[in-house]
Amino acid sequence: MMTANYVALATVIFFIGAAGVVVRRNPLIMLMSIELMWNAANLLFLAFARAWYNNAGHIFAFLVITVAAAEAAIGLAIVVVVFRSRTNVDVDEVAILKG
Amino acid sequence: MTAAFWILAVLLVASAIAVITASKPVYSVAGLLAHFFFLAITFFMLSAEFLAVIQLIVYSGAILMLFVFVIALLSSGVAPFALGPNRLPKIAAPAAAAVAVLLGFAGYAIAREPAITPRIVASYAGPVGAANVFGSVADFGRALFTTYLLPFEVTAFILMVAVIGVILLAGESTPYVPTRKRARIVERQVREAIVRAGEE
Amino acid sequence: MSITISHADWLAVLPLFIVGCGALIVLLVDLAWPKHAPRNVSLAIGIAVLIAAGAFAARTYGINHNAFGGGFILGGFAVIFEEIILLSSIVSLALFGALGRSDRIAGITALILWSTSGAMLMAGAANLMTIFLGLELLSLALYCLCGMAERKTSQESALKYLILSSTASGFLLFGMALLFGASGGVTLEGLAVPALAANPLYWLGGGFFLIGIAFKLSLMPFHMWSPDVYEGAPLPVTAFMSVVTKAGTLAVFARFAYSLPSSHNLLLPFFVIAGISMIGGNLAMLPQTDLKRLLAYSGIAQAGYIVAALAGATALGIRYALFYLAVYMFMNLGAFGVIALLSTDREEGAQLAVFSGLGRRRPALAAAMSFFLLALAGFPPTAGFLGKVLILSVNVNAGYAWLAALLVAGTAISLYAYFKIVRTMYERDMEAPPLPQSNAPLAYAGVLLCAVFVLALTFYPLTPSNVLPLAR
Amino acid sequence: MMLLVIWLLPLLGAIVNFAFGPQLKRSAGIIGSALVGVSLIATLAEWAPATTGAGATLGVRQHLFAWMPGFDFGLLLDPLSLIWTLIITGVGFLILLYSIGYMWSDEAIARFFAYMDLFVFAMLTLVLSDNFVGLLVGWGLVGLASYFLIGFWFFKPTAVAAARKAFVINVVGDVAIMFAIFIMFAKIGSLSFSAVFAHVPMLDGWLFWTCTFLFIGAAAKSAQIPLHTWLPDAMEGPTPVSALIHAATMVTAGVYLVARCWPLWNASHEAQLLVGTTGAVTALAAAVLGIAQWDIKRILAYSTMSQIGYMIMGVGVTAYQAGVAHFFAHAFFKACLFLGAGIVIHELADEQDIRRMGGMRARTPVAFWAMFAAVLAISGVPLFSGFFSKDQIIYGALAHGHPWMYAAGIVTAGITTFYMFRLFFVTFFGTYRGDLNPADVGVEHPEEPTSHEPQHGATHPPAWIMALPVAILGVFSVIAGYVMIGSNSPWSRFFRPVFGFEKLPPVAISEIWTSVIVLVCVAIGFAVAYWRYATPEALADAPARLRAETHRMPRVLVRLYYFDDLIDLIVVKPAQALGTFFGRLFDPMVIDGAVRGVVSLSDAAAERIRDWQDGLLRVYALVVVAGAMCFAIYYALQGAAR
Amino acid sequence: MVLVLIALPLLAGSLLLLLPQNDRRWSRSTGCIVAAITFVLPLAAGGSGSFSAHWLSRPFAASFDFAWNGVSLWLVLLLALCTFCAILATNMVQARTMIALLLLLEASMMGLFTARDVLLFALFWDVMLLPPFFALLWWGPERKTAWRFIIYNFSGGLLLLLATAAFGVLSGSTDVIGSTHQFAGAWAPWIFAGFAIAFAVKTPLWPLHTWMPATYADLPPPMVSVISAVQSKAGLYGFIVIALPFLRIAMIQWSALFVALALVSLLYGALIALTQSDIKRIVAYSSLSHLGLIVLAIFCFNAIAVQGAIAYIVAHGLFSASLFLILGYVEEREETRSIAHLGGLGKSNPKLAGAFTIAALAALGLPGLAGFVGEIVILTGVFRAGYFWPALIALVPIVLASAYMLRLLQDTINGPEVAALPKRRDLTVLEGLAVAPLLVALFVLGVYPAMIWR
Repeated sequence: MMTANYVALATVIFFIGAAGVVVRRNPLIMLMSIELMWNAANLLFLAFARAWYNNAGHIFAFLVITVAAAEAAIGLAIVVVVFRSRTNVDVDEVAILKG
Repeated sequence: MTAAFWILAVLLVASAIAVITASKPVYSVAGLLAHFFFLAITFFMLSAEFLAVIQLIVYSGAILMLFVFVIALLSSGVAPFALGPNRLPKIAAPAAAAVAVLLGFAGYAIAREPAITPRIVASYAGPVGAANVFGSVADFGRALFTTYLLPFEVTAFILMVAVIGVILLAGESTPYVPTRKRARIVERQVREAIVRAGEE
Repeated sequence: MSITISHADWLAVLPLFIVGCGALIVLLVDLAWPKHAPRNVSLAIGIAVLIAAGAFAARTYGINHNAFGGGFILGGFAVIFEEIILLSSIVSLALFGALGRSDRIAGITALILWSTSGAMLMAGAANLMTIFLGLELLSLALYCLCGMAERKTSQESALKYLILSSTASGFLLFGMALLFGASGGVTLEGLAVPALAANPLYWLGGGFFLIGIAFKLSLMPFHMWSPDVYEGAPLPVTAFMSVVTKAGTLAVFARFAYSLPSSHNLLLPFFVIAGISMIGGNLAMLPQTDLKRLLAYSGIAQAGYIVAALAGATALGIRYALFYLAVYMFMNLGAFGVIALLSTDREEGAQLAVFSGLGRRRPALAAAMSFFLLALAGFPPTAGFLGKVLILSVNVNAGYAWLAALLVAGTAISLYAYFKIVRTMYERDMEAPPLPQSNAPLAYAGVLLCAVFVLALTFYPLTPSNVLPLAR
Repeated sequence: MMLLVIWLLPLLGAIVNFAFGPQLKRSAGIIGSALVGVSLIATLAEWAPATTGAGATLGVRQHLFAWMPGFDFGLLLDPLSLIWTLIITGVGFLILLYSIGYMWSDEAIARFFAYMDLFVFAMLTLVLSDNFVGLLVGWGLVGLASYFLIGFWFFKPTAVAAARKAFVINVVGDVAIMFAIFIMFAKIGSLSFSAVFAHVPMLDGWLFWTCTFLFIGAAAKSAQIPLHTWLPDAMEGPTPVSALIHAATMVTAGVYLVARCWPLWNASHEAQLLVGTTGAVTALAAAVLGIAQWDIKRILAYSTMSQIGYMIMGVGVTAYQAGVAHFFAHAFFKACLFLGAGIVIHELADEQDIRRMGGMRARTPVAFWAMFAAVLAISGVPLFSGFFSKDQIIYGALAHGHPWMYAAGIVTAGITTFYMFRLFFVTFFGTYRGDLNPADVGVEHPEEPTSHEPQHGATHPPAWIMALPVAILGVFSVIAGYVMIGSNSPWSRFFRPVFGFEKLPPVAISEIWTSVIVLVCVAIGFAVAYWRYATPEALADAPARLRAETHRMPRVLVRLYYFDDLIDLIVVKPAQALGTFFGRLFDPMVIDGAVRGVVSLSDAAAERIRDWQDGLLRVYALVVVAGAMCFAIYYALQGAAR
Repeated sequence: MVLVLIALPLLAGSLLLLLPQNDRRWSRSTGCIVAAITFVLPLAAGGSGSFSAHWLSRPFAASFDFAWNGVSLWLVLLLALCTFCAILATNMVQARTMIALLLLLEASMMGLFTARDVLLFALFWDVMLLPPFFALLWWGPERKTAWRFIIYNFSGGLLLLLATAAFGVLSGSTDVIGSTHQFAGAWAPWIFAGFAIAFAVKTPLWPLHTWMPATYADLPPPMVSVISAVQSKAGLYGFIVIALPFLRIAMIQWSALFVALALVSLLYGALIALTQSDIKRIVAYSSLSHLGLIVLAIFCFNAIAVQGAIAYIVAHGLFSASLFLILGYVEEREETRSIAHLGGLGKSNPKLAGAFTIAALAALGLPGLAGFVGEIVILTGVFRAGYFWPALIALVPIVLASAYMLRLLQDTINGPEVAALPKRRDLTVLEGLAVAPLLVALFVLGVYPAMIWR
């Protein structure tokens, strides 16, 4: 019974993260929302690991955290490079490529 | 047990919403920190002690600190965040509705209590924290370095890529000169300065 | 439940690690050089490493081995994909010889080698974990590579690619988690249990997993990122990305599709969006004036064709998907090669204005470009024609006639778009600015190699025979 | 072998004249006419074998080659084709001789003789072939030759238009014969005359249609009523052309065709009725039109139409011998008339309107006497050839049960006499009106004479070269009839093996009484003509009378029964209207419109896709999430359904 | 030996591209020699020569199978002759490029007519579209015609591709031209539809013809003479060699529709030709009408009609090639194509007028020339196959043909000399030589056509 609750909780957090990416215009908030999505997935992995008593979920969660770290690093580096020379940190400003 | 879950669930959702609705990025970082903390507690409930600790140390400790530094870097002397026309087309409202619909589905799928028949893989089950028990660090370590060695090796490459990538992206374009050589260059420059001073 | 890692397992993954460590060698050599290793040295080392990995991979063609407990399945399928990925990264490095900043070349070569190893991992991955890691290794390297050119648009493309791709990876992860929950294990083999069809987690998980895959293949609704990123990124990176990401993702999708029991209605939406992207991709090509953006949309359509070949999970389907992917690689890289030869370090020759009246000023290059465009349009003397015929016949056979019809309609529209470029090249009275004479022997060799293969494959179609089984 | 000589010599003449035309100049005429002469002699040599044998072995046969089973070619000379060959080569030779003089001053003389020889060769192909396809090939080539010759002075727009009209109507005839050939080939399987005529019953239901379509071909060629409009315009060509083609030979090809296919006509009564009626109607209508004309050649053209109407009526009512007899006689006196007219026109420097002639008796005596004999012959005055053959036809019509055709024949004989003598008196009697002001003779818009440049160093042709042929033809037009006198005349014995003997049942009015009635009509015709044009006071104020007659001429006759306007209205205008509609409107609008529609549709769709790609990162994210949403909903539904 | 037929022009064509742009002497002589060889070779080799190499085995067996016999022999000879004459007649500015294109066109169509494998046929079907497309691009006055040409024909090619794939999959092998394998199943009508539409676009048949007049009018004379003479026969050749033997059942079901379409194109082409003002478009619409007759012959399933069709294919090839070359000369001399401004050419250039007359007479089906033979045998076969009314209706365009052909002929060469037109020299020896073989062939086939059906 407990696993079902965890699945519901993870789905809710996942879609809050997705909404965050879509709604917010600040790139940092977007990156944080992406972190939220990934953590929701992590939670789901651990919930199912607990249900199946299979520690593959733990390993997967650990890997997700590593990759999230790398991705956050590169993400922030790109954000810094892009917005270093701009006045306001707004993703809608970054729209040269179109058509 | 379930009461704790519900409290944590409410707290988790609240902190997540706080992250995306905060007006200033610092508040959203705080929200995220709270979120990670509650997650760590949940992980403990799910008998994943190692992961809980990693969550606290790596995620909150390292990645969040990165965010704080960048926020500091970008906000110094810069106009407030997120001003300017909100150019998202009018579709935002229906998108939100869609999210709501899906949440409903998630609930529906859950309510039907999927027939998860746990197949006991690990032969042992025991209280949280005991050695060699499911979820313990020893068990985690053994799995990581025997069954899932290939993923572990690949993470090495991933981190390497992150490091090199960041340097290339954001690093200054001055070339890296080894220390001893640099010392000799400085000496030469000093000598030349003296000789030039001498001539004048 | 621990498995023993034998010598054969490491041999299976050897090409992967050769490429990974090769990147380190490049960096070390650059470090040892006084100022910066000259462009050709880093590229030469990189290409040498790739060729060595290619040789190792070719040696293991015959052996079928399930390494790392299902983590990496060595077999005809994996080797062919590795060869395709290695070949395209070799050509991309060759294109770097023609343009790009020379001070960062070592770092760029290393990143390209790492993304190649990530793609090779995806080629052989048979469990969710290896798929995820391969995908992320490939993508992370590409995020950085996209930002390498000095132009503002390249940084913008890197930002867009990162955020959108991470969101998609989020969906992929969520899907994997649900699949893990449904099947209890991470291996694709575990998903082959027919009883799973009754489990809603399996359906939702499969759905989210396919969303991640569809995003990476830039099929229609999830394609928004590719035109901007292809245009923003430096040319060799675009060339690399257009082939390698598709190759790796297709390998993963093929294993996933061929391992599912009754996969029809789980994959149906995927083939529907493949059909839509065939038509939409070709339509979107019509008004384009920038060649990289045009090739992006053409990539969307071509991805649709290859996915169409896999419809119905037939044995022949996988062979012709592989054949068409190989032909697509040569066509695409050839076209990018020609653009590279027309561009200088400062600005890239991807604008249509550069191509107007090319037939008169650079007849050889114009002929090569027309040949590649004809191949992309599926005109007869080229392997594109044969590839399309094979896909059509497989579709008709597998009962997906509606996909075949969409393919034909898409090809008709694509003809109109590709021939616009051919027309501007052979326009009569266009006076155009004089063109720089770029003297990168590597790039010329790359273009020539592609042209020879596109013509030869028409008459000697090498469709590999022992490609199955996949998930075991 | 001799057949090949007869057949191919004119072709040789044509090729030689065509290839070496410019060098030959006037000697081209000599070569051309000599070759036709040799061909004439060869025909005479073949007289004996051509008339021996009976039924299938009648005449001389010569197999050529075969295209396909059922399409084989060969030559056949039997009494019927012998008569036609004789006229073609005989009268042809005389006319060629005459045209040496006539075309003496024209610088394209070589080309003229090349075309004339080509015509003779084509006519021989038509007449000598032993199957329908050979006949059709001859039919087409004859049309081509007449097109070349009518349009010989191609710098004259009217000649060019007339040539095109003649050729198109001719093709209508070709096409009709083609359809008949389809029927015969489908039903009988072979196209040679012997095979077709041996299996006539096999045609059963289609017999009438075969005869009808064959007759449409004949009508087009012999200028019968619905398809006759090209003949008067064909007078644009040089006069010898009109003489040879539009009087003696080509226009009678229709009569030859019906005569050759007599077994078909014998078997189908309705076909006989059709052909007979058309012949009679044409004879009558053409005669009436003849009255209304003032151009000397157009009068002769309408008289030819009328006489051929007689012949068609003759063969139509299965009086084949009578029809062929009238053809035989008509060839001579009509050629003589045309050549005489040619001399007159030549004398008056191409003036063709009889109102501006008059008093030509003194200036062209040879023409006067020869034409006098011919006019008597054509009117059917006894002792002249026309009398015998025309009476046989008229009587034949009655004998075969067509009383009203009998009446039409008699009336036409009268009218023929009137307009022939009208022409004769106005042209040759009275004083020369050429130098008067054309208006007061009734000529509104005088046609300026065609300026075909006389050759520099204008040497004159030998005087006899034009006079001799006319004289010979005049003599023949008198004596030609004697061979047909009586019921067992040499003529009927000559044709007995071809058409077989047919005992005519006794009829209300005997043959002698028919001749008497015809003579009465002829006399009436002559009297009216004499009273209007030849009395001394008529001759005195001829100009005033002619002007009055021109104004009083009824419009329907002047506009030639509005036939030309009718054809123009029914056929030419709609075709052009349809053509312009399809060409200008339908093609570019409808079909191309559809393609342009598809192309613009795809461009519009492309624009839509481009609008969505507006560069905003969050829009892309939204599309990704929305797409994922649809996927998720589908899979959730699937999952829930399980 | 067959490969020489294809490889030689291909090689020569591509080698010529190395010569300087408007070199005329060298490129023309090599072009003529190559075209002459391709003409003599099949004759010397007698009835048949063949070559075959393995190509595909998996979804369906396909191989590079070339051979020629019967119909394709005549089309190969026609192609070689027309190319020879076209190369002789090329004296425009970029002669070398045009001659190279002509040779490449010949190579591709040689491949098409000798292919014994349906997939190979489809391959060459698309390749042969390239030379005219590039010719339209370089010489065509407006780009729109190049577009319309390539879109119409290539979409047809695509349908052909789909039908070939289905053909191969269902019958196991596409290397079948010459063998007999009937298609019955549910798929037969669809496969036939694919083939039929592709062939109808190429022929062209009525609703799909709008690309043809503009293309024929805009292409330079040497190229259009080969295209109108031979490429338009690819569709008919397809019907005879692929559709008739394999898809007979489906074809019989749909024959009523195609007979109707053939009749419509017959009348439609003739009527428009009556009122066109551009001389090239008159001949273009006339060939729409003539080809409609051949389609009618094919869809009567009568042996005689098909034999007539083959004769008429060769005849039409000859006279449309000579007509377009001659119109090219007229346009070259008078710089105008509208019939209203032309006239009186016969006076100053009699040789040109003579050649024009012979070609026009052959076109309108004068007995004694090649056109008539085809027409009469076809219509006899059509009538014998039971189609009475179509045979009768098909006669009307023959009458219209004489009307518009004479209008074209007389308005250009007869009539008084138009003062505005400059007086140009008559046909040069070279131009005469370019047209002579075609006219001689018209006479020979007109007098003795049995050699086609031997």
